[in-house]
Amino acid sequence: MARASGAVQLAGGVHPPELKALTEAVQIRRMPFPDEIVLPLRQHAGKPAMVIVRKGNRVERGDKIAEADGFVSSPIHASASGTITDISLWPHPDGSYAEAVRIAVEPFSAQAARPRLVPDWRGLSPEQIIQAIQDAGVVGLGGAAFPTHVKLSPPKEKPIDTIVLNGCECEPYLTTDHRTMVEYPERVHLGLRIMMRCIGVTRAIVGIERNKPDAIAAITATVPGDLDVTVQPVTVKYPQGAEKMLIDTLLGRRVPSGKLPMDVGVIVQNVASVATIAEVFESGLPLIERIVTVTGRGVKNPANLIVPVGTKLRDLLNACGGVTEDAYEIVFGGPMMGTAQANLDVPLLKGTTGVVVLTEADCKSKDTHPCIRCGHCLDACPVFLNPQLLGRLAMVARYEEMEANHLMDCMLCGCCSFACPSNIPLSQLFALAKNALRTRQAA
Amino acid sequence: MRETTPQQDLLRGIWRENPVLIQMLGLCPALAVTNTVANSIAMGLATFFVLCGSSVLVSLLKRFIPHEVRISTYILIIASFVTVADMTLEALVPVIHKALGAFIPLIVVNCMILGRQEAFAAKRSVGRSLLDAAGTGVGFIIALLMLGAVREVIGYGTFLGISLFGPSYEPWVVMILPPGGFLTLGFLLLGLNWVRRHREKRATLGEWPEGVRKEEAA
Amino acid sequence: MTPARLLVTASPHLGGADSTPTIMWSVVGSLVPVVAVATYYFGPSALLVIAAASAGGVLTETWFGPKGALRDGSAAITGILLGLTLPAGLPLWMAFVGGVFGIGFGKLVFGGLGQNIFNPALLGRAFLQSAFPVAMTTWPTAAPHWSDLRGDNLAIPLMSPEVVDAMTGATPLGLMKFEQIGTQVSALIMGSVGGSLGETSALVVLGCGAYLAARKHLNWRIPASIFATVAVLSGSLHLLDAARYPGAMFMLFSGGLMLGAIYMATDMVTSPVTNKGCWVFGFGIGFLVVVIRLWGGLAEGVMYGILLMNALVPFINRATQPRVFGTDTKQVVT
Amino acid sequence: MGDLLWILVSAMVVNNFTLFYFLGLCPFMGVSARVDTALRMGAANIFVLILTSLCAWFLNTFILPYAPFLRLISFIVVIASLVQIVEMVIKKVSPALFRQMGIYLPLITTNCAILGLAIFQTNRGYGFLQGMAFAVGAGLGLTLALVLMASIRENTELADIPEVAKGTALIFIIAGSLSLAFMGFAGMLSAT
Amino acid sequence: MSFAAVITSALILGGIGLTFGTLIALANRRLFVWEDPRIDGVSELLPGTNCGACGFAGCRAFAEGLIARRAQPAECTVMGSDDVADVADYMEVEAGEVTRRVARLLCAGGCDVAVQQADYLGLQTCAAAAAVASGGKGCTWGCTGLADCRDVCDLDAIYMNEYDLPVVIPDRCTACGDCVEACPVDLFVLMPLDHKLLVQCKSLLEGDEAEALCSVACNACERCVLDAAPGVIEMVNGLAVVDYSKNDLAAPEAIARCPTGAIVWCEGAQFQSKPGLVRSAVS
Amino acid sequence: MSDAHAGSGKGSPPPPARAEARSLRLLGTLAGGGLVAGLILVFVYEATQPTIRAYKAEVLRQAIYEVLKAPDRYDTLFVYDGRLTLELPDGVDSDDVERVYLGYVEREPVGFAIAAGKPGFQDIIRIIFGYDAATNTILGMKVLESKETPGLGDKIEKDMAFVTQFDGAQPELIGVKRGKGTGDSDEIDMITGATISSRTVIQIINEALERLGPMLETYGEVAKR
Ligand SMILES: Cc1cc2nc3c(=O)[nH]c(=O)nc-3n(C[C@H](O)[C@H](O)[C@H](O)COP(=O)(O)O)c2cc1C
Ligand SMILES: Cc1cc2nc3c(=O)[nH]c(=O)nc-3n(C[C@H](O)[C@H](O)[C@H](O)COP(=O)(O)O)c2cc1C
Ligand SMILES: Cc1cc2nc3c(=O)[nH]c(=O)nc-3n(C[C@H](O)[C@H](O)[C@H](O)COP(=O)(O)O)c2cc1C
Ligand SMILES: Cc1cc2nc3c(=O)[nH]c(=O)nc-3n(C[C@H](O)[C@H](O)[C@H](O)CO)c2cc1C
Ligand code: SF4
Ligand code: SF4
Ligand code: SF4
Ligand code: SF4
Ligand code: FES
Repeated sequence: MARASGAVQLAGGVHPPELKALTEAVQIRRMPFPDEIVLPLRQHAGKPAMVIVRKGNRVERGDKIAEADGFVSSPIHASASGTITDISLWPHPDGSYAEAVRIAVEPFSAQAARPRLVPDWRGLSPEQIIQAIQDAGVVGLGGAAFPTHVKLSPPKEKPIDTIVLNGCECEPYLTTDHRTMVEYPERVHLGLRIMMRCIGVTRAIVGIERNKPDAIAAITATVPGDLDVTVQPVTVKYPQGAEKMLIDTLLGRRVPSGKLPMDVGVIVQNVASVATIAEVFESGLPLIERIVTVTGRGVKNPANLIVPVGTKLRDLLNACGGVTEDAYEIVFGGPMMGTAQANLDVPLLKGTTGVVVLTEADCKSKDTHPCIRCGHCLDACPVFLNPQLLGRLAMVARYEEMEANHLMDCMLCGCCSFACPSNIPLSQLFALAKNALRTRQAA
Repeated sequence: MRETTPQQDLLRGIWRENPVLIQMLGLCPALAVTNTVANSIAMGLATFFVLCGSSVLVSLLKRFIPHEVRISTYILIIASFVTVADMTLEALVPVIHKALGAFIPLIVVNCMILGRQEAFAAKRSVGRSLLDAAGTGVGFIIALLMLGAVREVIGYGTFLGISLFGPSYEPWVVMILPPGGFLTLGFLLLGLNWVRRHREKRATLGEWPEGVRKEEAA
Repeated sequence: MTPARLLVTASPHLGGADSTPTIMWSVVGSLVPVVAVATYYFGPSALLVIAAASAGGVLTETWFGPKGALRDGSAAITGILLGLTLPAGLPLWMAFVGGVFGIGFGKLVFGGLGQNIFNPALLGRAFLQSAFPVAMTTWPTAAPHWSDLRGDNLAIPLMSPEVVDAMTGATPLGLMKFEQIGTQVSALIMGSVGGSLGETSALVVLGCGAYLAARKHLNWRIPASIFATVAVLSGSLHLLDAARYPGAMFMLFSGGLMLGAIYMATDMVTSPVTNKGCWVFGFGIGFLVVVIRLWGGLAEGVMYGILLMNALVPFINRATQPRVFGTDTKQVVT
Repeated sequence: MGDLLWILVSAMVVNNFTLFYFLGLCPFMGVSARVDTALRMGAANIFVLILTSLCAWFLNTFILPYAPFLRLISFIVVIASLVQIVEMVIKKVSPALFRQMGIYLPLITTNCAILGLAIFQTNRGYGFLQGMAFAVGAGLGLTLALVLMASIRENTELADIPEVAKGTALIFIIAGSLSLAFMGFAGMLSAT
Repeated sequence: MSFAAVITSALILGGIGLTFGTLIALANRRLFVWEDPRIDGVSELLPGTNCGACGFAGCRAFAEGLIARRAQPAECTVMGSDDVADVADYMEVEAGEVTRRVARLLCAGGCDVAVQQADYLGLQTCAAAAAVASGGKGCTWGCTGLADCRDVCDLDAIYMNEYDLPVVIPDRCTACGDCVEACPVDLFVLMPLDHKLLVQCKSLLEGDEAEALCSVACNACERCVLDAAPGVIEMVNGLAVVDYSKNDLAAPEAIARCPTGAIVWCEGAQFQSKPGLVRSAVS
Repeated sequence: MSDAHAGSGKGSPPPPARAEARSLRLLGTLAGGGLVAGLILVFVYEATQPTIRAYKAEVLRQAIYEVLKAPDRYDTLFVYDGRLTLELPDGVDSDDVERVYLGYVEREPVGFAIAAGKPGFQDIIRIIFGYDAATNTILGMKVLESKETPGLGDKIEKDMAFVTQFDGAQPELIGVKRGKGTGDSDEIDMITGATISSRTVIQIINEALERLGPMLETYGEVAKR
C-alpha cells in the first residue's frame, strides 16, 4: 500500500542547514581502545540493568556485566577486556550522576573476544531469535534506545503488516546511518530479513532522504530478490525521520494520538539497529560497539568511528585529533534533539548516534525576544500543535491546560524553537512541562 | 469581624477602601456622569444623601427585616430616597437634573449603596452606620471629582466651567466621550497602583538584609 | 585540548535565520518607498508628521518600555505607520500625542512587544480621531509649492490649528459618502487624491507587501481575504444598485484599505496565529469595512474594522486551534 | 420592522450598553475573566433584560398612569423580586452556576443595565415589541462586550503585564480601547 | 394633595409588596438552600491570603473545615496567636497547638564554593537549568541559584544572597510548602524551628569526589556521627542524616569537627555567617 | 437573622431557617414597607410636582417664543384625525397626541412651532422650529435634545452661525458644504466635521413639513379666533 510514486511532502517541519559534508564521505574506521571504559547501567529506555559483577572482577570483551531487570530492560556487556575498578556514581550524558561499572582496559590485550557459538538463525524459531537479540542487549540505535526485543514482540491483537526501515537521518551533521547504508548494505538487508522472519511480515519499506543518493543506490542495488522490499526516497525535511511522520509519508497511515506504530500495523526500526541485529548473528558478539559520527567545526578531524560503548567523551575527542580553540558546545546526538554535555568524562552510550562539537560561531544566538504571535511555530510543528499557546501557558506554569492542549503529543522535535524568530525556547519549556506533569501524576 | 473604631469607620471608605478606586463599585455613575466637575459634584451629593439616609434607616430597622426579603426591603428604602432626591433635584436645579439624565434614578442600583447596607448597616448601630456611610459617600465624591476634573480640564479646557487655557485651547473631545471615561479611570488606577507598589516595595526591601542580589533593588 | 569553557543549552542547538528584530527592521525598510511617495505628494509636511508620530512612540517606549526594547524596531514601525495614517496638515503636537497614546496605552500597559491586543498605531489613530475629530478630517489640498507646509503643522501644542477652509479638500470616500461624487479609479491608483499620507500610494504599498509576503514577514492570507471580501461584497452590491454603491475597484483602491490590509491587519501580534484564523480575520475586516463605509456614519472603516477584529482575535484563536496529528479521521488502513 | 431593527442594532453595537452608556459595569468587571462564565452571564443578562422589559411595559401600561411617582420604586421592587426568585431557582437547580456567578447574582438583580433598560424604555415611550427589541439588543450588546472582554482578559493572563497595570487598571484601558473601536459604529443607520 | 393619590399609591405599592412577598415566601419554602452562617463569620476572621499552608484550598475552605471540626484554628500558620484565639473564641473551641515550622535549604553550595563546569544559557529558571546538565553546575544535587523558590514564595520570605543561594526569613515563612514543590532538586524541607542540627548538603558523592565539586559538601567522613549523641546522626549513602526523632539529644558539638562545614547548628535564618565562623565559635 | 452573626456568633449553629411561620412576617414587611414608602413618595411628589411642571412648561414656552420670534401668545393645537384641533374628543389621552403650537402677534397668527426628531449621529435629535405657512419660511430653529458629540455635533445647538441660518430659510431646505452654496434661501451651510448632524436637522424639518404639510397650508380655521 505504499504510495505508488514519490513521497508525500511532510506537513510542518523545518529545513535546518544539512551540514553533513564534513563526514558524509568519510569512511568508517575503528577507534583504538581507550584506557578506561565506563558502562552506566542506565543506557536504554526502560528499567536500568542490574549489575552482576563485583569490583576487582576481570571481564572479557562481550561478557555480560549487568542483567536486564524485567522485560522492558536490556542487559549490558563489557565492551573491552579488563578489570572492574569500581561500581559507583559517574557522570551520565543526561546531566546527572548514575551508577556505572568502570573497567580498566588491559593495555596489551588483543581485545579479541573469546570464541562463541554462533547459532545459525535460519534454524531458530522466532522466539529463539528474539531471545538471542534480547541476550545480546540490542536496543534501538536511532536515538531512543528502546529495547529491540520488546518491539519485536507485538501483542497478538495487533497484527503487523509492514516493517519500515528508517534511513532518513534527518538531523543535521549526522552521517552514521548514511555511512552504514553505503558501507554495509548487505548487513542491513540481513538484519531486515531476520526481523521479517521474527514477526512473520513479508513487506518492508526503506525510507531514505533524497540527500543521500549513494545510500539510496547502495540499498536499492542490494535488495534481495526474494524479499518484498521497497526503497522509497523521501523529501529532505526535518523531522522526516520521526516514526509517525515517516509512516504517514510512506504508508499514508496516521498513528493516532497517544498510540504506537504497531497500532497501525507497522514497526519502525533504524537501519543501524537492523545492521546490529545482523551482526549479532554474524559474529555472536552482543551490542558492545556502535558507529558514531564525531563532527562539527569544533573537532579537528571529523570522522565516522566504530566506538566501544562506554568510551569516555574525552578519549573519543582525542581519537579525532582533539577540539579546536573555539569549540564551545558538545552535543550527544544531533543538534536538533541532542543533549549538551558539561563534563568530558561522560561515556558514550548504546544510543549515542553522534557527537557534534559546535564552535562559538555555530551556537545559536541566545537572546530571546517576546513572542510576536507570528505563527511560524504553528506552521513548523509536524504534529500540528499550537506551540505559541503552549509556550505562553508554560511560562505561567499552567500545565493542566497544556495537557488539555495536547502537550503529550509533542515529541520535542524542536521545530518550533528552530522556527521561532524570537528564539523562545519552546521545546525546552515543553520538556519541562511534560516532566512536571509526569511527576504530578505520579504523586 | 475585627472590631473597628469609629474613626476607622469614617476614614476607611474615604481612601483605603474607596468604593470606586479600590472596591470597583458604583462604576456606572462614576464613569457616565463625570464629564464635568459640576455633574460629578451633583451626582456625588445625591448619592451621598441616599447612602446616608438609607444606611441610617436600614440600621434602625434591621431588627424588623426578615433575612429572606432583606435585599428587597433595602432596595425599597433606597428607591424611596432616590425618588425623593430625583424629584427634589428636578425641582431645584433642573439644568443639572437634565445633564445627569437617567443616572439619578440609577443611583438605586448603585452596587456601592446596597453593598454598604449588606456589609455594614445591617449589622451595626445607627451612629456607626452613619459614619461608615458618610465616609463611603465622601470617598465616592472624591473619586467622582478626580474623574470629573481630569475629564473636564482636558476635554473642555475648563474647570467648573471656568476656562483655564484661553479660547484657542483645542478640546480633547475623546475625554468627554465614553472611551475617555474608561481611559481616565484606567489611567488614575495606573497611577494609584504605581504609588502603592512603590511604597510596598520599599517596605519589603527594608526587611531584607544587605547583600541581596542587585535585581531586587531595581 | 579541552575547550576553555563549555556551554550547555537545551536542544535544539541550531536556530533559524530570521529573528524578530530582522523582521521588524525589514518592515521598516519596506516602508521607505511608501514614505517617499507620501513626501512626493505632500511635501515636507509628510516627513514632519511621520517624524512627530514616531518620536511620540519611540520616546514613550524609551521612557516606559523595557530596556533595549527600541532595538527590536517595533516602536519605529508603529510610529511610521501611525504617521502614514494621519492627514498631512495635522498639527505635529497631535501626531506626537497619537504616538504616545498608541505605544503607552496600546502596547506598554500590556507588557510591551507581542502582548498587546489592539494594533498600537491604529489605537493611536482612533484616539486622535475621537479626540480631535475636526483636525483629523481636515485634508489639505495641494500647496502652490512642493516645499510649502500643508495645513497647520506648527500649531502651538494644546492649541487649535487654524483651519483655512479654502485649503481643505475631501477624500474620495468622503466625496462618495457625503456628496455622492465618485473618483476615477486611475486617480486612486496613481494616488493623486486627497487623504492621509499613506493613502496615496496604493501601488507602492502593494509592491512592498508582495516583497514582505515573499520573505514570509507577513501572512499573505490576511490581505488576500480582505481584498476578496471587499471585492465580492461591494461588487455584488454595485450590481444591485450601481447608483448607491460604488464598484469594487473604487472600494479596493480608495481610503486606507491598501495600507491597512497590507501593513496593519498583518501585524502578527494583533492578528490570529492560525492560518485558518487569518482567513476569518481578513473576512471580518473586509465585511466591517464595507458595512462601515456604506452604512456607517464615517466615511472610512478600515481602522475600525481592524480594531474591532483585533478585539476578536483571542476568540478566533480559540476557535481555530489546529487539529492535532493523529486525532483526525484519517485512520488505519487494514 | 425597520424601526425594530434600528432599536436592536442601536442598543447592541451603536449605543452599546456597556461601552457607550456605562451600564452594568460592576458585573462586567467581575465576571469577564473567563469566556464561558461571560457567556453564561450574558445569557442570564439577556434573560433578565427581557423579563425587565416585560415588567416595565406592564407597569407602564397598566399601573403607573395612576401613580407616576412610583415609577422607580415599582420598577425596582418588581424586578428585584422577580430576579431574586430566579436566583433562588438557580441556586437550587444548578449550584455550580450559582457558585460561579458568586456574589454577582444578587448584583444582577439590581444592576444598572437592568434598571437602565426599564427607564430608557419608559423615557422613549417604547411599546411592547419595541421594548423587546431593545431588551434583546441591549442583552446581546452586553454579552458581546462581556465575551470580547473575557477572551481578551484570558489572553492577557498569559502576558507579563507590568505590575502597575495589573488588575483593574488594565481592564479599564481595554474597555476604553474597545469603546474606541466601537466608535466605528457611531452614526451607523443614521440619517444618510 | 388629593386623597385619591394617597390611596392609589398605597394600594399599588402595598399590592406589589404583597404579591412579591407571597411569591418569595413560596419560593423560599420550596427552594431554600441552607448554609451555615458561621462559615462567613469565620472567613471574615481569617487573613484571606489563601496561601494553602493549612492544607485546605484557601481560607474559605479552611473556614468550612473549621466549622466541620476537620481543622483547628492554629493550623493557619499565617495568623498570629491573637487572631487564632479570636477564631477559637468565636467557635468556642480550643485553638489547638502547632509547632512553628519553616522551610530549610539543604544546600550551602553557593557560587563561591561550588564548581561551575559549564556556562548555561537558556531559560533562566531552576527547573530548566536543572534539566540541562544541572545548569552546568558540577554538583547535580545542588542549588542552581535561579530563584524559582523565591519567585514562587507569595510571602516574600525568600531572598537570594550574594552567592545565589536562597535565604528564608523565618519570621515571614508560613511553611506553605510552595518552595518545596518548586525546587526541581528538592532542596527544601519544612522543619520545626527547633530542629537546629542541619546537614546542608544532599550530594551523594563521597570523599575527594564530593569536595572536588563543592568545598562545603558532606564528604561522608563520619566525624559528626561520632561526635553526636548515639543514633542522632547516621551515614546513609554517603550522606549524614539527622534522626529528628532524637532531636532532644542533638547538640552543637556534633558539628565541631566537620571538615567542610556541611553540618551546621542553625538558630534563626540560615547562612547568616560563613561556615568557618560558626565552627570556631562552638569549639 | 440578619444580625445573627453580629451579636451572637457563638454557640451552636442557628437552626436551619425553614421559615414556615415566618412567611407572614415576610409578607408583612414587604407590604408594610411598600405602603409606607408609597405614602412618603406621594407627599414629596405633591410637594415638588408644581415646580417641576412649571419649569417644564417654561422651557417649552421659551423655546416656542424663541423659534416664533417672541409672539404675544400661542395656542396648543393637537394633530388629530388629519387636521389640527384645539380640543380633543373625550376619551383620547392628550399625552399620546402630537402637538403644534400656533403663535400670534396682535391676534394675527404668525407661525407654527413644530417639535420633531430623528436619529442623528449618536442618538435621536429633537428640535423645535418655527414655520410661517403663509410665506413658506422658517422662523427659527432650536435643538431641544441631542447627544451629538460635544465640540462637534453639538454645534447644531451651540454654533450660532449654524442656528441663525434657519431664520428666514425657505423650505424645502438643502444642505450644502460650506462655501459651496449659491446663496439661495433654501440652502443651509452644513457644519464641517458634523455633516451628519447638520443634515439630520435639515431632514427633520423637511420631513416634518412634508408630514404635516396639508394641515399647515393656511392658518385656516384654527386661527380664526
Ligand atoms: C512504554 C512504551 C512501550 C512501547 N511499546 C512498543 C511496542 O510494543 N512495540 C513497538 O513497536 N514499539 C514500542 N514502543 C517504542 C516506540 O514505538 C518508539 O519506537 C520508541 O519510543 C522510540 O521512538 P523514537 O526514537 O521515535 O523516540 C514503546 C515505547 C514505549 C515508551
Ligand atoms: C524528531 C525525531 C526525529 C527522528 N529522526 C530520526 C532519524 O532521522 N533517523 C532515525 O533512524 N530515527 C529517527 N527518529 C527516531 C524514530 O522515531 C524511531 O524511534 C526510530 O526510527 C526507531 O528505530 P530504532 O528503535 O531502531 O531506533 C527520530 C525521532 C524523532 C522524535
Ligand atoms: C469621535 C467622533 C465624533 C463624531 N461626532 C460627529 C457628530 O457629532 N456629528 C456628525 O455629524 N459627525 C460626527 N462625526 C463624524 C465625522 O466627523 C464625519 O466624518 C463627518 O460627519 C463628515 O463630515 P465632513 O464631510 O464635513 O468632514 C464624528 C466622528 C468621530 C470620529
Ligand atoms: C508585517 C508587520 C506589520 C506590522 N504592523 C504594525 C501596525 O500596523 N501597527 C503597529 O503598531 N505595529 C505594527 N508592527 C510592529 C509590531 O508588530 C507592533 O509594534 C506590535 O503590535 C507591538 O507589540 C508590524 C510588524 C510587522 C512585522
Ligand atoms: S517540539 Fe513539540 S510543539 Fe515543538 S514542533 Fe516539535 S512536536 Fe511541535
Ligand atoms: S514562532 Fe515564536 S514568536 Fe512566532 S508565534 Fe511561535 S512562539 Fe511566538
Ligand atoms: S514558599 Fe517556602 S519560604 Fe515561602 S512561605 Fe512557603 S514554605 Fe516558607
Ligand atoms: S533552592 Fe531550588 S528552587 Fe531555589 S534557587 Fe536553588 S535550585 Fe532553585
Ligand atoms: S454601578 Fe452599575 S452595575 Fe454597579
